Amino acid sequence: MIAIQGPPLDAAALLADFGAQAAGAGAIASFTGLVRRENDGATVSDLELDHHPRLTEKAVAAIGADARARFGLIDVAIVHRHGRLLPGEAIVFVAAAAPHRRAAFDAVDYVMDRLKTEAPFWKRERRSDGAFWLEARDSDHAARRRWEA
Amino acid sequence: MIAIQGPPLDAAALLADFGAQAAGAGAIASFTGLVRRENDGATVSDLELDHHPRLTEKAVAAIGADARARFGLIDVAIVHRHGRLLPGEAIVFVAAAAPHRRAAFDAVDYVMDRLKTEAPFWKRERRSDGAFWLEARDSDHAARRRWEA
Amino acid sequence: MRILFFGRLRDVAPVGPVPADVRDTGALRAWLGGRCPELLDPSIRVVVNDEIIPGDRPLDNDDEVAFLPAMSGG
Amino acid sequence: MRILFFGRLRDVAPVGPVPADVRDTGALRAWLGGRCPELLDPSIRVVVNDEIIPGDRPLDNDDEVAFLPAMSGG
Repeated sequence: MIAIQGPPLDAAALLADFGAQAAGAGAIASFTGLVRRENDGATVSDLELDHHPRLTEKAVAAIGADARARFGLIDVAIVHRHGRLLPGEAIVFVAAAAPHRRAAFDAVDYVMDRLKTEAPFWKRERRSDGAFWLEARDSDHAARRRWEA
Repeated sequence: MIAIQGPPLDAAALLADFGAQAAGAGAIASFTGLVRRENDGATVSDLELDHHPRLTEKAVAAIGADARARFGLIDVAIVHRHGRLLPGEAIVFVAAAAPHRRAAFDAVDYVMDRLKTEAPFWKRERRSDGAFWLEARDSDHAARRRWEA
Repeated sequence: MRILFFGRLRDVAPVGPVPADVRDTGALRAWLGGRCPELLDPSIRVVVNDEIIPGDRPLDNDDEVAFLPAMSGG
Repeated sequence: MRILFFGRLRDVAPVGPVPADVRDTGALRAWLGGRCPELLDPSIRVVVNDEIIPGDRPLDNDDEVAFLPAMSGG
């Protein structure tokens, strides 16, 4: 399941659906990214997630297909929010089902690294000290490079 | 939350509870281990999970406490089944909440490696070709050693 | 021609009609960059009709051109 | 003295009264191992009253001794 959507993004409900369909899997790994309440010591009031409707869906679907092929997954889910999010709300849910745990762990890790560096989303965090567009950090790019070669 | 329990183990419900309590987390990683339908080409009919009631709970709680300290977690959950399980049923659910994704991913990975090699559980798989006690594989011990030193 | 800006470019990008002699992505970027130097940053990707264009490409009146700054999903 | 076996040891472990002169974990393991050599495998851990005993330890009548083969949770 690949979706770019508005609210609500209910990670537990998505995991329930995903698990019900992943027949034969021995391992399901998941990741939920949430809007933090604080960043750099400032209080976060909200996060605005800009995206390019068609291009973003295409890019996210390609990341899912790559993960499925690379790790021999039984199934993969990537559900990503757009729009305005409040602290504590889920930004993204990723799940991978595989026969064994290593493939499931690595697939979710890989999808997150690619989303952070290559998926057409732009985040503006409104905080007590101003509004800031967030960009992928050096650590995100370094993490992404682990999967090359 | 640390629990060694009989049925049902509902991973999605556990993730819902875990997420509701992990205030301030930016990242929640989870893992669900399931009884496979096939192993070595044989059909699995059920899995019997033997444990030592008090020692197992103590060992699992220690693994959770180690993960929490080592990765600076906001919270950790380990819920493990005992008794008789059917194919598709969840054996174990692990979740970790942290400010950032790396700590959450690593913590779940670490907990699984320790459960596989050190937690007092014993598994007998009943399959179309006989009943077999499963032991940790060489790859499980190798994975466990990644966290040493 | 429809021109779209994303992320932080929404806040800074120029508005107004594009001159008729701007007929490819290179010329468009140069013209826009004269009003908003941020658009000349090599990390900014140019997308025409949902396809990322690494080099230059002719533009028609019914093309949609999008300028994408560095991405950060997840 | 209560003796418990776990995992695959449940299927093979000897049943029957332990002789009165078996008064520590080493002697118990040796006596049981004479009837079931699998219990002499060094990977098997001996637990007395919920505590893993790496070496030898005296045993009382009200102790609970458990024999644990290689573990495999998760």
